[in-house]
Parts: sequence; structure tokens; C-alpha cells
Amino acid sequence: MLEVSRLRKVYGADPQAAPAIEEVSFEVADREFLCILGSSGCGKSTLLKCLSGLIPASSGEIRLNGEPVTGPPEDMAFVFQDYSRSLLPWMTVAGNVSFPLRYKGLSKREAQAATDEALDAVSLAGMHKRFPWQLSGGMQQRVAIARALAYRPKILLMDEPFASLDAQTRSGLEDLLLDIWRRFEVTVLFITHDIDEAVYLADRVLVLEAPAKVGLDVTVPLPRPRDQLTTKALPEFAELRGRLFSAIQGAPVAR
Amino acid sequence: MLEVSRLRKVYGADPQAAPAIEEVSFEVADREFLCILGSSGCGKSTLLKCLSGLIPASSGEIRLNGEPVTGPPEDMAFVFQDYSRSLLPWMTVAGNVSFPLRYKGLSKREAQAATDEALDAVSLAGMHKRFPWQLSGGMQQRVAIARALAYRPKILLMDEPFASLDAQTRSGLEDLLLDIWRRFEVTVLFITHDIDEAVYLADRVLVLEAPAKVGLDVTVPLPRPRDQLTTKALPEFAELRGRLFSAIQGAPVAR
Amino acid sequence: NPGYDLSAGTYTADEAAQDGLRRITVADTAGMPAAFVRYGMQRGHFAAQGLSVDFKSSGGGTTVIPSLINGELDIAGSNVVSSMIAIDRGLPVKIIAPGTSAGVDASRDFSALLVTQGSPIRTVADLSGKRIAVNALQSVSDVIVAGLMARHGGDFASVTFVEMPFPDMLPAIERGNVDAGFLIEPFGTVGRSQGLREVVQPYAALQPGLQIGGYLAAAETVESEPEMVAAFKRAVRDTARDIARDPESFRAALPKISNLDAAMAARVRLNQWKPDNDRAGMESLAAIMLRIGYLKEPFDYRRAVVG
Amino acid sequence: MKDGRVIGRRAGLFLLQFVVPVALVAGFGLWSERADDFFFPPLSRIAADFADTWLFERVGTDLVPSLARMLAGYAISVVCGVALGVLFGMSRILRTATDPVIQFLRALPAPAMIPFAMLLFGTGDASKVFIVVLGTMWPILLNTLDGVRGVEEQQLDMARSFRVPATARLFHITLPAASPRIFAGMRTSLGIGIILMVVSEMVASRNGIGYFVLQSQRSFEISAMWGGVILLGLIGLALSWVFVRVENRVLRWHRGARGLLPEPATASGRTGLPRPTTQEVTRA
Amino acid sequence: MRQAVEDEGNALVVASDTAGPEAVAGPPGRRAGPRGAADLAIKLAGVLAVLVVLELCSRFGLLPRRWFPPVSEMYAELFRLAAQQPLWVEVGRTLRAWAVGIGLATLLAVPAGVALGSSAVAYRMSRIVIEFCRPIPSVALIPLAVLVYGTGLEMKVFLIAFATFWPLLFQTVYGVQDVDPVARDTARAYGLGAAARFWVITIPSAAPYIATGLRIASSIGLVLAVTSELVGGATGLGRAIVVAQSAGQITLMYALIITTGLLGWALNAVFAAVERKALRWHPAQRQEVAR
Ligand SMILES: Nc1ncnc2c1ncn2[C@@H]1O[C@H](COP(=O)(O)OP(=O)(O)OP(=O)(O)O)[C@@H](O)[C@H]1O
Ligand SMILES: Nc1ncnc2c1ncn2[C@@H]1O[C@H](COP(=O)(O)OP(=O)(O)OP(=O)(O)O)[C@@H](O)[C@H]1O
Ligand SMILES: [Mg+2]
Ligand SMILES: [Mg+2]
Repeated sequence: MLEVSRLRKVYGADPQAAPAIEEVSFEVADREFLCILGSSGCGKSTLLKCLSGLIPASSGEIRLNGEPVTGPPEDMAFVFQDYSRSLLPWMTVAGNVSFPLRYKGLSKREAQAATDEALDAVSLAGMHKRFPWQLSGGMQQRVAIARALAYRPKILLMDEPFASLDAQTRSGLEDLLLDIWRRFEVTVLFITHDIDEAVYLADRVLVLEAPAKVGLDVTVPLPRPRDQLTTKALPEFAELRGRLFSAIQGAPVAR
Repeated sequence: MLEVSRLRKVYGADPQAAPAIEEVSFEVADREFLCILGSSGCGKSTLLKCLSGLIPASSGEIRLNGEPVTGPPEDMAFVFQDYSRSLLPWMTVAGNVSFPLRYKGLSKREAQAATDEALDAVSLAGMHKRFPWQLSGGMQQRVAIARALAYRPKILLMDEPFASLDAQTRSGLEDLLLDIWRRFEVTVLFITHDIDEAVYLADRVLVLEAPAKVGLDVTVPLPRPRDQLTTKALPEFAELRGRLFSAIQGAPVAR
Repeated sequence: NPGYDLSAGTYTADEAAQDGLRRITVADTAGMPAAFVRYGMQRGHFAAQGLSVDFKSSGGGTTVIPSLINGELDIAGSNVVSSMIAIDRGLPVKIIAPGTSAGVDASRDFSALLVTQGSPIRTVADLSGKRIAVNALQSVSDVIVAGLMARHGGDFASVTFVEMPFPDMLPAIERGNVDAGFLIEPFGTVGRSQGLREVVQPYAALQPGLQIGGYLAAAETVESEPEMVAAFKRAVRDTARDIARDPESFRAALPKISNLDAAMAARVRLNQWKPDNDRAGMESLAAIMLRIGYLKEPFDYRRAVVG
Repeated sequence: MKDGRVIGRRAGLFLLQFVVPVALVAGFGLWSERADDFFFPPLSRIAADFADTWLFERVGTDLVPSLARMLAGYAISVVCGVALGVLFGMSRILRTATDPVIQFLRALPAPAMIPFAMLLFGTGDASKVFIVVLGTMWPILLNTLDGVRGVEEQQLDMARSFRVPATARLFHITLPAASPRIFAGMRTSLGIGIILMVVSEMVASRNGIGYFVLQSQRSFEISAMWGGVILLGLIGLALSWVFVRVENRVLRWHRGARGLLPEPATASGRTGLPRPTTQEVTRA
Repeated sequence: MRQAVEDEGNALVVASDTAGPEAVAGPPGRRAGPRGAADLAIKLAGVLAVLVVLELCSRFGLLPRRWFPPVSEMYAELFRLAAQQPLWVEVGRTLRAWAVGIGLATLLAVPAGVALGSSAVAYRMSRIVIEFCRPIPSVALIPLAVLVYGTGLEMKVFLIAFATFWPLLFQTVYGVQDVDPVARDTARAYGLGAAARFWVITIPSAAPYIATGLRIASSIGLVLAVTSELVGGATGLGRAIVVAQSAGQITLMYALIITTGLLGWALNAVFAAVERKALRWHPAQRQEVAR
């Protein structure tokens, strides 16, 4: 259970500056799949970084299972929006994926197996020995995703993880993610700009308005397991999609 | 007129290595709007970089208006896929947009006016004095777009320029791009993973298969001017969209 | 205290203002030698010879000789051993006037070979196989030690010379890094006052009144400006006589013309200055140097020394 | 055919590096034969002297001890410089507290510090090593410090989010990320190390190249002095040759990420880690 | 490179006004006040700690007091000196040579470093000469420098420039090789010529390296200024140290050495302040601002 109450974030030392997050309160249940939508610059990434304990909030509180979050909690994985900078150029693809595993206590063997599996899952088998800078943008993004998946987190934070992927790879990874989420009982917070994707994946969708306050908080009434063809053909899907679309249209653009 | 004939690209010095581009030939007419689709890692970015003269082709030929391309041609603008690294961290947003202008021969005044206008157009007015690293991902991407637009190129190369933008901002920028393309008679090569976007924008869509060869080359029969609502409602739109979707589905994934 | 500065860098006497004087640039080693020239300037001996001196303190033989050759300096002080080596190697310089000399009696010599109180070293012969600190290798100190050992017994070849600045010798002796130190004033006085024992006054022991220092000029200068060289010699001679006649006023002037503080100036053993070059002394040093290989050819006094 | 061109180009590049040195040596040789300047003796004499002295009479007595002291000092500098640089780079308080002292120490001239070194370490090798350390540590320390502070935040955030422990972050992120800077500092220090080796041998020495050069100067054996200087240059060449080889291996990823490798690992990813190239590469 | 020179004037204007006025405005909410005071306190604490340790070392005989006087005495001597003009004359002599030498080295080394860092051919052609000349110690060159330049300012400037050229050169070469290829491609794509890229991309990217190089060179330059005075006989602080030493005035000698150290510290503070301003965009400086 993740509770966010009256969270406020202002970058820099000047408390008078325009806040990146005005004031946000919400809760995420365990094993919930929460998607976050919002216009560009409205504070989604900032919110995720605060939740992960990577940057301190200016005020307000974040609690995970009752404990206040002061640093990155255990068993959390993060896929950063700026994936290319989150890959370590001095490590191979396999090195990048397995790097956090070793510190989680996995043996070398286990780490390697998990790495192989994750790279396979994102269709990067055979790329083990390349360096990140020898990959295309989408491939780099998939390495970052593989790293998060191989980690087997309990909480998975993903910041526009599929933005650089083609439709087919993307839908494949959406299904993979749903599968992992279900099998390993992960809590997922997922930022995306793709409304279809949000509705397809989520239990609940949060729409942020700039500067981040919760504009809309809707539960997705679609049945599980979902499926790219049938789920997206459901009338509820179209209805919810429309609602979210107009909610975002109405939101003011971040300045 | 841009002619690409038997273009082949292998990274590195070893000619035996797997090519990033197998062999591609096509032509782009002046003022044409060409969209390029293709699975992740199939060689789209490589193709664009070769066309721009930034990296040398391994073999084959690229001609612009009859002249072989050996380096970046004049009046070309490029929006890189890795937008965050293409922004110079030591320059402000305004500086990033205006610096190419000064070298194009614009006066300080003109450069400033063009910068203001471009930043306005991408909804970043008021962000002039920020540094890129103080912006959200989508904002950074818009700065890169603004830089390209302010430059008033004759050839505009865009590598997934809208990947990090929300639906609303994105459709706004699509229309802005179409408007500029029409008014200033630009030749546009546009890589995207969004089939709707490709169909909506393009005169012609190229689907690349890994390792880049032209899998499909279709002309978009939709009338201009286009409009987010009516154009996308046209039956031809849906038909073409379906065709492209299945073409991409069929393409093998890059390894 | 006009013209004084911390680096004793340049010192131009008031007489420079007077017309009709020949301006010359002179350098000498910081400390007592520099004080000598400045005393002479103060007392007007140089002006009396028609010279106006721009004085610089120098960094020793390796740098003053290039300065003489390139014309930056007219005259420079150095020690006779380095000078003889330079001349032996074919550098176009000549010794034109005497610099400091050892005391005529040992108790007034400004050199001292110091050891710790408990040291087994009692005589020069005891130095065999020991480590001696000297301020420069292939210079006066090792030549003097060689001469002393040849006379009093001991094996010069077995001595290890360790080069270090004078001030560092005292702690090095105390801490046993070296067995003995070859010092000059004011460090000899300092060392004695700190309980070090004096084995011998090496300069005077080798030969009372031995000439240690000398003024050099480029051979070209000697050739082209004999009058200036002669005038400088006369000024040196007058200053030397002046100090010999009244050493106490020189001592009294020291705090002003050197960096010695008054307390130290009152205690140090003064150097001696002689009016004329000491041919015998130089030749005996040269003989030692030839023997230990510092000179390649026998010393030719007439070629090396003017007057 | 294409291979032939590549090989030809390689050979050309290889020969190219000798053009300037050969020209300079030839020029100086010709000039010095005629110049008849005491301080610039004929090259032939310098060469003869050099051969006499350094092949191989004084190698054991002077060259080896000098190199040993210098390399010992350099090694200590690398270890201390990197360690302190990392420490100060990561802790604002430590950095702030030590800054004035470091900046102060940095400016102390080695020759003036020799007395102090002798007080602390006596007149043996230790004081000479100390002098070398005192001069070579700063470029490494400063570069490491700045490198550590310049690490991409995103990379550290990533590791923190995966709860990678601090020591692992240090060894797998901070140090590799700072390594281009560390190498820049080490490269700078290498030259300084040789210089300080000479300086440290100016006082209380009985052997070493610095001692030899100084005594040659003292006794106006100018061609012997030049021989010593040439030896120093050759040592510099040799050490930098080794250094560059090590650096190319360690910083290969950086060259690649910076687009400076003409031969990145091939796409097939055949075996093991990519083979290091044996040449320094810069983009033409 | 030739083109770089031709376009220089023009390019400079552009480079400075794209980064100039905006850069000054800076990120929002930056205040130096309380943090500056805290920093000062920390710095003072650091300095005091070292001084106290040294003082105790010589007071309790860990360092022989006679040869290493308590630092309090050294500072007392220093304050006495600082009240008098002669000290400042010496400082001036040393600093003048320092400034000219560093300036000269920078003017030569940075362009050379950029050329070597960006051209394989240039690098290959010069590397043997560079690696050969770099380890040649200035002290060994002092007699020659004296011969050619005399014992005055020129000799010092030559030695300083010679010694500081190398660190600056290498830092620049490494800096140039650290340019982000995407940034470089961006400039190329927008048709910036080699000269423009030099000013807009290469120099700012290499700036952190060059800045470190300058700080390294600054202290090496000072060390050499003093050394050339110590050994070469030029006037200045180094000569004053020799004179004090030859008169057995150990306290004065250490006071003068301390002056050298303090000078180095002050010069570094100036460089660091300029660097903080000019490189505010760099992650190293950003950390101090944001978060
Ligand atoms: N610098 C490089 N060195 C070696 N191989 C590279 C390099 N850059 C790209 N490649 C390889 O070339 C192929 C094509 O890459 P490219 O970046 O063109 O793909 P893309 O179509 O743009 O993919 P995406 O949609 O993911 O951006 C990929 O297999 C990639 O691994
Ligand atoms: N390091 C920083 N310093 C100052 N301001 C920042 C910083 N990072 C982000 N901001 C500002 O905070 C606001 C929110 O940024 P954030 O990155 O959270 O947006 P976002 O919702 O993720 O947008 P996008 O969809 O474009 O990624 C923006 O206005 C941005 O300019
Ligand atoms: Mg974001
Ligand atoms: Mg791409």
C-alpha cells in the first residue's frame, strides 16, 4: 500500500519558485496496476522520482506499507524516461541487466539466467555482448526494461517505457508486462502518453493536471485477462478512452 | 529530389559484420512528406543519418538534386531520436534554439524573433532562460523540435520527434508541422512508430524491414489539407492503417 | 634602508644617480659575499673607481656563467673551484678579482666541519668511510676534504658526500642522516651553539688565508673593457682593505646589508677578504682537483686569471 | 583490394608519426654541428656521450633507482589521488573542509619542500618518493574529484533505485564514469612524475638521472647533461607508450560511446569482450 | 584550424551571446547566503585542524622544533611581513611571471590540444615529440633558459609556460575526446562549420577538462615561478626563500613558503569561482544548485 498525501515538490532552493508538483494525494493498493497520464511537463516524472525516494519531496508525505519513504525502498525497479542515460556505457548489455541482480543476492549463475530470460523476453537475445551505444534507441529502451524485469521487483515504476518502440514490439511488451504483473504480484506505476495503452493495462488511471494535481482518478472496469484484440474492441474500452481523452484535452498545458 | 540507390551500411570496420542497412533504394521528391515506419532496430535512424551525410555509407549512393551527399547539406534540419543529448547543456533553451540560426546568417534580432516564434509554437514560451536539464523529457523534445522549425530548413529529418509527447500536444504539433511543411515547401523525412501519425502526415509511407530494406512503399491517397477529426474518420485512412499494420506485423523483428 | 628587499634581488646604490659613472651589473651569492659588495657600495669604493653597481644576488655557478656569457651580467662572484672547472671545460670566463678567503688563523675561519658531540670522528683521518654533507658536489668542500685527507691520512675514495643546502645539514647531522657536515657561517655558529662539535676549520686547516671565492668576467669583457675590469679590481681591493682595517663596522653593517639579524651578526665569524688573488692557493687547489679528476688538464694560472 | 588500402593507410599513419621527430633531429643535428655553441654541442657528440654513459654503464646505478623511486611515488599518487578524489568528490563537507589545505599544498614548490621532506623522511629514498607524491598527486586528485562530481545523475539514480549498495555504486558507476577524467589526470601526472624524480634527486642523492644531470651541469659537461635530458625524454616516451596501451584497454567503452573508434566491436558479438585496438584513435 | 582563426571573431560573438545573458540569469532560486556562511565555517575548521596538528607536532617534538618551528610562529612572522611592502614586492614579482606564463601556455596549449584531440593525423605527427619533450624537467633547462633569456622575467615566463603547457595540452586533448557525439552531430546537421563547432560544441564540452587543467597549471606555474627563482636566481618569492635560508632564518623561510601556499590557494579560489560561474550547466556544479 502506497500512500501519497499532500505531496509538493519545488525544484531548487527557492521555495517561491513555481512548483513542479502543486499538491497531490492518492493511494495505490498492493498489486495494483496504476497508469498515470498527463500533459507534457505536468510533473509525472517528478512524481515518480519522489515516490521512489530518489529526490526528496518539498513537503507532504509518502508512505509505503505504513513506513515513510526516505530512500529507494527494497524490491523496487525503475525504468527511466531518459533511458539512454540510465544505461552504463562501460558495461555490455548483459552487464547492464545483471548489474543490480548481483546486489540483490543472486548468485552469478542465477543472475545470468535471469538476464538471459529478460533479454529474450524483450527480443534482445544475442545482444548480450554489445555495448549500449551500439544499439538503436528502441533497443536501448528495451535493455532498460529488461533490467527492471530481471530484477523481479515488488514495485515497478515505469516512466514512458515504450515510447520508442514500434506498435508490434510495444503490444508484445504490454502483454509481457501484464503477465509478469499477474504472476509475480507486482505493484506497477506506469506513466504513458498513450491513452489506449493506459486503459488496456491499468486497474486505475490517474490523470494529472499541470502543475501536478490529480485531475481525474478512474477505475478501469475491463475484465482480466486482457487481450489486444478483444479488450480493445469492448465498448467500455472506447468509452473510457473517450473520457480520458477529453479530460486531457481540457487540462491546461504546462508552462 | 533525393535519390538513394543501393545504400548499404555496416557499422565498424569489419565488412563481414551484420549490416544495419542491407540495401535500400528509393527516391524522395521535392516537398514530399515521407514517413518511415519499421520495427525497432531495423535501421531507420541509421538510414536518416546516412541521408543527412552525418555518417558515411558503406556502399551505394545518395544524391541530392543530382549532387552526391558527402556531408550535411545546406538548409537541412535534424531532430535526433536521442533528443536529450542533442541539446547542449551549457546553453539555455533559447540558446539551443537560436545558435544554428546565427551561423545561418540571421541577425541577432531575426534569430531572436525566430526563436521566440518557434518556442511559442511548441508551447514553451517563457522557458527561454531555463537550461535543458531543468525541463521534463517532453519539453526537451519540444526544444529540439523548435530548433528544427526555427531553422526554416528545406529538408527536415525527424527521428521519432513526438515520441515523448502527450496526445494533445502531439496532435497540435502534427498540425503545426503540416502547416509549416505546406507554407515553406519543405521536404520532410519523418520516422515514427505511430501508424496513425504516419498516415495522417505523409504523402508516402515507407515500411522498412530489418535489416533495412524497403518492405512497402505506399502513397497516401488522403486529400489535403488534413484535419485530426475528419481525415482520421475517412475510410481510406482506416484501410491504409490496416495495411500498414499488417505489413509491420509480418516483418521479422531485428536481432 | 633603501634598496633592500627580501630576495636581496637588486640593489642599486644612490650613486647610480650621479653622472659620469660606468654602470655595471654584478651578481654574487646571497649571504656574506653579497654583503661584501654591498658594503663596498655603501662605503663608496665602487663609485670612487667610477663604477655604479647594479647588484643582483645569484643562484650559483651554473646560472651565473651563462649570464656572463650572454652579457646580462658584467661580473659575477663564484667559488674558485667551480670557476676553475668551468675554465677547464673551455668556458670563456676569467677570474678577475679575489672573493672571500679563509681566515689566517683557524679560530677566525668561517668554515667548520661539525659532528655530534658523541661522534667518534676526531680528526680528518676519521672521516674515511663516513658520510659528509656538503652544499654542492664537485665544488669547494669535497676538494678541500680531499686535500686535507691527502695531508693527514684517510681514504678520500671511501668518503660519501651528500649534497644538501647548509640549513638542512644541522638537522641531518643531529638525526644521524650524515656523519659530518661541512658548513660555513652563519650555520657554523648556529651549529656550535646547538651543541655540535667542531672537528676542524677545513679552509684554514688546508691553508690559512686560502682564497675561496673569486669574481668572474667573460673573456670578451676582459678583452674589450680592461679599464672597467681594473676599476672593479681596485674597488674590491679597497673594500677588502677597508674591512680588514675595521671589521667591526662591517659587522655592525651586516643587519642592514644582509639578512642576518643583529644577534646573529654579532656572533658570526667573519669571512676574510684579501686585496689580491692568491696564486699559490689556487694552484694547490688545482693540484688536488687534477688528482681527483675534477680538472682534465693542469691549471694554467695565466690563462685563467687576470692579474 | 580494399584491405590493401586499409593496410596502406595504417602503414602511412604509422610512418607519419616519425616524420616530425626525424625532421627535428636532423635539423638540430645540422645546426649544432655548425653552431659551435658551448651550451648546444654537436649532436654527434651528445650521441656518443649518451652511448658511453647509458649503454649500459649507468643503467643499473642511476636509471633503475630513479625509475623505481618515480614509479613508487606515482603508484602511491594514483592510489591516494583516486581514493581522496572519490572521498572528497562524494562528500561535500569533506570537500569543503579540505579544499583550502589542498589548494595550499598544491602550490608548494617541490624544491622548497625538500628540507621538510628530509626532516620527515631523512635523506634516503623515502624523502624522494615523498617529493614525487607531493607533485603528482594533485592532477589525479583534482581530475578524480571533478570526474566524480560530474557523474551523470541518471546513472546514480538508476543504481540507487535498484538499491545497489554504496560501495558497488562507487566501483561500478562512479569510478568508471570518472575514469576518463582519472586517466587524463594520470597522464598529466606521468610527465610531472619524471620531472619531480629529477628535482628530488637534486638534494642528498648519490645516484639517479637527476643527480647525473645536475652534476653534469655543475661540472659543465654539457653534452653529458644533454644525454641525460635525452634519456628523460626517452623514458617519457616509453612510459607514455605503456600508459596509452593500458588506457586504450580500459577506456575502450568510452572511445566507442564517444564515436571515436573506427572499429567498434562487430555486430555479431562473436567472442568475449571486444579486442582492444592497439592504437590511440581520434576522429579525423 | 585555419578556418577556425578566420571565423573566430564572428563565432565568439555568437557563442557568447547564446550562452551569455541567459546564463547569468541562471536557474531559479539560487541563494548563496546561509550555505556560503556554513561553507566558510567548514573551511575554517579544516584549516584550523591542520594547523593545530602541526603546531602540536612541533610543540611536542614530533617534528624537531628547532628545524620546524611551531606554525603559530611562522604565521606571526608572516603577519609581521605582510605589514611591510617588501613581501608584496616579491609576491608581485612572482605573480607577474606566473600570469604571463600561464597566459602564454593557455594561448598555445588549448588550440594545440583541440587540434590534436580532433585530428588523428596531427596527433600522430606530433606525439613522439610531445611525449619526448613533456618529461624534460624545467630545472634541467634552467642554465639554458638563463643563457637565452637571462635571469629576469623572460626566463621565468619561459619555464612556466614550458611546464604548464603540457598539463593544459593533455587536459584539452582528453576534453575534446569527451564531446558527446550526438551534440557534435547536431551541430554538423545544422551546417555549423568546423570553426563554429569549435566554439559552440568543442570548447564548452572540453571546458570542464580545461578548467581542471587550468587549476593544475595554475599551481604548477606558481611552483615553477618559485623554483626558477630558487634555482635560477631570478628575484621573487623563491629568491627570498633562498636568502632567508642562507641566513639561517628558518621561521622566515617557512613564512615565505606559507606565502607561496596561500598564493596558490587564492589563485585557485579565483579559478574555482570563475569555473562555478562559467560551468554552471555541468552536472558537477548542478548538484550544488538543484535537488
Ligand atoms: N554505433 C553503432 N555501432 C554498431 N551498431 C549499431 C550502432 N548504431 C546502431 N547499430 C545497429 O544498427 C541497427 C540499426 O539501428 P538503428 O538505430 O538504425 O535502428 P532504428 O531503426 O532507428 O531503431 P529504433 O526504432 O529502435 O530507434 C541496430 O541493429 C543497431 O544495433
Ligand atoms: N531538475 C529540474 N530543475 C528544475 N525544474 C525541473 C527539473 N526537472 C523538471 N523540472 C520542471 O518540473 C516540471 C515537471 O517536470 P516532469 O519531468 O515531472 O514532467 P513530466 O510530467 O514527466 O513531463 P514529460 O511528459 O514531458 O516527461 C516541468 O515544468 C519541468 O520544467
Ligand atoms: Mg517525464
Ligand atoms: Mg532509431
